[in-house]
Amino acid sequence: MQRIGVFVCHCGSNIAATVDVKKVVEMMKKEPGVCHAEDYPYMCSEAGQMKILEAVKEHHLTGVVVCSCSPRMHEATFRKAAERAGLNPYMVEIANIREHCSWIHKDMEEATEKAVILARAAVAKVNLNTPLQAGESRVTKRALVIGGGIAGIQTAIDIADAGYEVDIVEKTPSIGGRMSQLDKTFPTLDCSACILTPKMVEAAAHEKINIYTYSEVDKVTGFVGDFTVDIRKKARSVNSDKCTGCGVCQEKCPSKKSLNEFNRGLNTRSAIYTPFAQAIPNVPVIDRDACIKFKTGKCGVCEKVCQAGAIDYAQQDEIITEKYGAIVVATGFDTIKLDNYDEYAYNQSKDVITSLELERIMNAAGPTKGHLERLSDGKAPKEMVFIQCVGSRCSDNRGKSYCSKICCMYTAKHAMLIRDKYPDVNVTVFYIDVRTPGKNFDEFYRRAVEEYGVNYVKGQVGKVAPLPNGKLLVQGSDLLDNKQILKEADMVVLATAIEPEASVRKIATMLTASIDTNNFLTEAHPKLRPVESPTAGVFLSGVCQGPKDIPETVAQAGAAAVKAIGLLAKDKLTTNPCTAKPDELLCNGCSQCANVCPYGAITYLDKEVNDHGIRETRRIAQVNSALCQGCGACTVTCPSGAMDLQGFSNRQIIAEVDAICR
Amino acid sequence: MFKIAKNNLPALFRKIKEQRELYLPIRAAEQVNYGVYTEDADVALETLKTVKSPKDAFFPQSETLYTCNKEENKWSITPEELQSQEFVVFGIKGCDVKGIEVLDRVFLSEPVDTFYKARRDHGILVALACNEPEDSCFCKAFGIDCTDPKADVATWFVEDYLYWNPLTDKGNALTEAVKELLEEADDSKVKEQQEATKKIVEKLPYMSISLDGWNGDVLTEKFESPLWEELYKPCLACGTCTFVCPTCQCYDIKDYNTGNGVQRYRCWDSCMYSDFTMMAHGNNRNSQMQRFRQRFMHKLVYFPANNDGMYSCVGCGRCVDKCPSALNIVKVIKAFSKEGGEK
Amino acid sequence: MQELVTRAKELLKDGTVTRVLGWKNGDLSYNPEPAFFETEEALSDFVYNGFCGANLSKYMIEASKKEGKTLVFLKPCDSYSFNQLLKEHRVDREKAYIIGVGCKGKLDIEAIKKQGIKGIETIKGAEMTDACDTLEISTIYGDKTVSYDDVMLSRCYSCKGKEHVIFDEQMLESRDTATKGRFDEVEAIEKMSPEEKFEFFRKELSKCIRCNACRNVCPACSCRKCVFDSNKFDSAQKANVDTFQENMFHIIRAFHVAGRCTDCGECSRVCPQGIPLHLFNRKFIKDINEFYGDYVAGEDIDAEAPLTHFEFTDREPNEERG
Amino acid sequence: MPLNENEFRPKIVAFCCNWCSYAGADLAGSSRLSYPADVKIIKVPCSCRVNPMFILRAFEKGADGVILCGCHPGDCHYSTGNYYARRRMTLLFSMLEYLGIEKGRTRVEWVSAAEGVKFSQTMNEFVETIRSLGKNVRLGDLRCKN
Repeated sequence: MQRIGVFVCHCGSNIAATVDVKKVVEMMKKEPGVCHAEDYPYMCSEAGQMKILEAVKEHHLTGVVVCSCSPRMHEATFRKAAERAGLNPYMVEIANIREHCSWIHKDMEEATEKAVILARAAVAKVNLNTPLQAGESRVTKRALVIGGGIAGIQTAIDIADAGYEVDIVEKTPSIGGRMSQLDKTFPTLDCSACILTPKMVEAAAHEKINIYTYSEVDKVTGFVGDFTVDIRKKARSVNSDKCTGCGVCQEKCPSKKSLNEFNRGLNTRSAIYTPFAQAIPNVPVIDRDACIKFKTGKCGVCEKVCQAGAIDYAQQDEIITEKYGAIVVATGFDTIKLDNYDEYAYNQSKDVITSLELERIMNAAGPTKGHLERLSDGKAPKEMVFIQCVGSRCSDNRGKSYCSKICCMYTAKHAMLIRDKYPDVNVTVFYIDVRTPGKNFDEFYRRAVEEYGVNYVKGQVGKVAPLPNGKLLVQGSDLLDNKQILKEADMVVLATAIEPEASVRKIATMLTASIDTNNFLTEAHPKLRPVESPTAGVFLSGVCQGPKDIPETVAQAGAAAVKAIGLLAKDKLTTNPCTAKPDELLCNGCSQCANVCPYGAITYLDKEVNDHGIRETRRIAQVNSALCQGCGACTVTCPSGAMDLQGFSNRQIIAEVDAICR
Repeated sequence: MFKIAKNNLPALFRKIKEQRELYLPIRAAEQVNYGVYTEDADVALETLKTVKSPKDAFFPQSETLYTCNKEENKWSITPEELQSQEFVVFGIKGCDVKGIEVLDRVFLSEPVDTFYKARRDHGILVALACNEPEDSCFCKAFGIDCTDPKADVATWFVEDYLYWNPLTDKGNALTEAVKELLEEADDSKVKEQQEATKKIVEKLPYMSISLDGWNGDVLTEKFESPLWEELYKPCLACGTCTFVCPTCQCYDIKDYNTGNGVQRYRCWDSCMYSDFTMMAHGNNRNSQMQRFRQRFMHKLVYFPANNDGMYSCVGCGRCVDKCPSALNIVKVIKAFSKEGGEK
Repeated sequence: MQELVTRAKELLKDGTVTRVLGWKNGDLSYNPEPAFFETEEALSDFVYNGFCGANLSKYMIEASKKEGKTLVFLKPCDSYSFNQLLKEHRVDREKAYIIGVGCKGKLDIEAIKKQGIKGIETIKGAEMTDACDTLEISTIYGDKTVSYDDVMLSRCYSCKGKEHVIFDEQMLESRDTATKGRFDEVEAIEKMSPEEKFEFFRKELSKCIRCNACRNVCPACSCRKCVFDSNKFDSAQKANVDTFQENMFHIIRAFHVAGRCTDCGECSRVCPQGIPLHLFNRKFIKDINEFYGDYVAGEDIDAEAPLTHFEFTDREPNEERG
Repeated sequence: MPLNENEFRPKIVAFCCNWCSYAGADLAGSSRLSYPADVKIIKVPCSCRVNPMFILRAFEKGADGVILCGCHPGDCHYSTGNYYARRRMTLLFSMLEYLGIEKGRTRVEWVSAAEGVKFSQTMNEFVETIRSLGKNVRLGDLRCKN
């Protein structure tokens, strides 16, 4: 039996004007377990807290109920006060008789009656409270960043600058990501490579940063502060230590017909390749599917021409196992497949391209060396049509329901750059809305319209049809003038929706990080914890969390880094003691709890038990209290009641129910 | 001896009910159990075996003993009132009458169970002889004559009449109360039927079972028999056999939290349950084999050893009918008979 | 049936299995019991006929703890239970050698007796070699015949199929016994007014004697210790003074097995008071099918169980049934 | 509202999740948005903590209505808790309806921390529904012994 003290706060007149606090005190004295009750004008004041301290000493209290404002206000205050008095802080419960009572009821009798019942429920709960100890777990002072685009690079640099080791895992042969494929960036029209390359070099040169390119995360175990990750370094077939990056192998490679991924498949590359000139590391990889040596066993040209002797056909995938305290996901995006959008003739005509393809065409290192020309016949276009929201803001199931956010701005950029460089080209943009919320964004868009004479048409394009003359017939509507538009265009550019990189799903599963229906990673809280995953120790950087442009990505990358640094700076983590706890003798080992745990906190162990004299090995649930956040989903799934939640146990909640219904 | 026409029975029931609560077999949701007689009750007196035995009338499945209540910091304890009104249990078969005799041995010996005694003192048993015993019946093995039940009143259904024969003072008092509905009768028809029924009894499949080998000092021999290890295996550890049994008398005492105190009640318990006689240190029978053995050893060895050789099985056959795994006391008896040589 | 014995003896002899789990002849013509056989001689008592209704899958929990393999005979519907237990890690596939046996519909002795048949001496026509259309019953009150299809367990009339979902080998032919939709009874209740529903269930539940047979026979109710036996919820196991406890028991029991119940029908078979307990489980199965898509517990051990899974677009609890 | 001896005062238990609905109730309080005192709130970490046994227990002990409030689907603090709660309650409520229990006695509402108004309105409506249904006799009475 507990010895409970009940403290009823007046909150000035906030409570006392509506609730007869004296009566609550008198009624509480009759409750089982209560051996002291008093009221005070301001329990949260130092003097009020002293009341608790004194009463604990005088009456040898083991539990405390404070009838006051919401626990969201002062639960922590009173727990600390109890701790000062030598009690376990979790022996305190709050009866919320202000927000849930005095402030919403006018009649004193009624409010007093309710206050008594709320206090009674709190007393009933405290009677079953047990002291809880916050646990501790260690923190490995090393971070893993998954993805080597601008988000991953920036996060890694920020974490490394704070003095922590960081590993970047990038699945392609070079870091740089999507940003390295861009030509110019809005709204300043900086050259993308010019601002990205220094960042890449900085990351590569940073003594605290270790980059694994052409590598993937294979397996993740552990939990916040103590993850263990297997990284698969795919066989490059080139010894990175020996390679000088001279590029001769690529020149001499006889297999040159592989689609160039970096140029979005608009041209081809050799079987041994670096994706782009500024690649980091500047070490090629052999595409074993394309390599003649690997396909037929004959060839070996690259090995012969390599002065450094770096070619290593026998190289195997290598698994590196490393421990991390924090993991940042920065897996980025890709454009959606356009198979569902036959009306735009993307698959029929080479002159219908995505905006990202246009970036490559506009880029000096691209398939056309930066000349704007039709891919079908190499002719310079005169009439260009941009179609917005291809697959974005889609109400049917063909595309994405969300706004891809960046398209309005990059289309304005493209239109402006084309009009600037090729003033004879007419540019028409079909749009649903033009969305330019961002610093200098609307000004930028207006310049495109006003200074560069880009023709913006509010309306959607119903069909793009290749014509026998090689042109494209664009059929659209102008909603403002309410008329149909038929336009012959030389090129059509589709502002294709972006979606999270396909590999993110597998990564999210490994991390037990939740993912939404669009494969974007979910935030711990959409407003207040936007760069954290609900899974402790996992942070989100860049487009893997939601569509965003470069400055937003960089900002979020920094924010994610700060969150990771905040974690790594700690030597030990204090864990929430209100976690799930299985009764090992009742556990069936059925795995249902593990199936609903959003944090992967439940694992199973074959364990020897002594169940009242019956000794046997059983499959038993184990809760990792460092991972468990205390939601309680497992407790309801457990049919035998083996799984219970400390601080909100079945019997505690039932005691509250009973007290209220009494 | 008296008799009353079958079609006049509702009048008899109404008449009894005027002064005394009446319990008799009632069909509800397709099952027949003893229940309180009401005008619209579907009385099923012809039923040979109710699902539950009539022991509820004296030893209810659950009954409150007393209630503790805390008010204004003061505790009050209110004992439950004892039975003080007379009541009638109508239609009880020979085996079940014997079952109540078994319960009497337990509850009326020192220390006397006051709740049980009050009910026994106020209860009048009107027994009904069997005339179409069934395949699961084996009362004869326990020396019970199902054609001649010994209760406060014995009755027989013969043709269109219920024959009525008071045997005790209580029976006479009840007869007196309903006399206006009864007519005098001679017992020749009853005797005729008794003979016929006895012939049927001889043909029942369980007629051959014998309790030889269960009497005398057999405790150690039976307790240590390896047969139990085989016999118990299909047992699901449910309480069906216990709860339909007319003689099982184990109960548990529990407290129900009323919010302001507790209601202390007792309820039937089953030795088949894993928490039967659970104590702080655990359970003294922690395997189902031990619990299974306990049930039958109690019925056939321990109880008779303490009660002048009276077995605490009456051969009603309810466990034979109801066990989900088709286990029952007959299979146990037969298994041991086989062991000691084919009987 | 003899081929089952022959096969079992072979498997015992060649050491594939160390014991056999099947059914053993009873002492009446209709009460065979589940049994373990450890020797070839013991198999002389083996039986498999129309009265072998018991689902043996739950016994495999204990058998999985023993040394060596157990040969178990599973009827089509029992194989779902075994699979579900496998999904929940309660049985060990490596410890089981499963012979999927055919089923011609299982008989309900209560239904036979309800036809006014008593004093049964012998019953003919319930063997697997029989056509299973007519039972010839000799009783001490004379000989009777009864149509096999009139006296089956209620579950057999809405049999969910004669396919085994897990087995090592299959033996004996099955017979299609389904004549009713699985959810006909549930639908009939759903159509009742609230008052009628309430009356129906009150009458049925009032019979409950809390013997726990339904729970203890249920392969889904395989908890080491039931919540109603522990103090975790302050819920008394035994008959309580407060009469609501019994309702709670049946509702919660059905809830705990929702998405796990394979509808084997054992609960209704064993209830001494004939409470149609499957109506609770089937209601949940029907709701799950309607709300979250068809799901058959035990069919696929890798399938996402409906209550440990969700869709963003799931219906709201307050929504009226459309 | 003054207490009136004859008036039916239902007992209503409201389970509120800590992160959204309990905060929503706090906001209703600080905004002085009244609702009947019949409603008593029990704080749970998440709607997925609410076991059907708690709800039946409340009815067993004489509650006339039980309402469960949680974060809006998609906004769960634990990301998925309310989705599980939604399925569980959907099935439980459907079962209670199947048993002939008035559907109105149980309810689930998603109330965010910002929805003080919705919290108050929800409680007002729910109490009104329960008052019109009257005292809960059926649930306590489903098993009636002789």
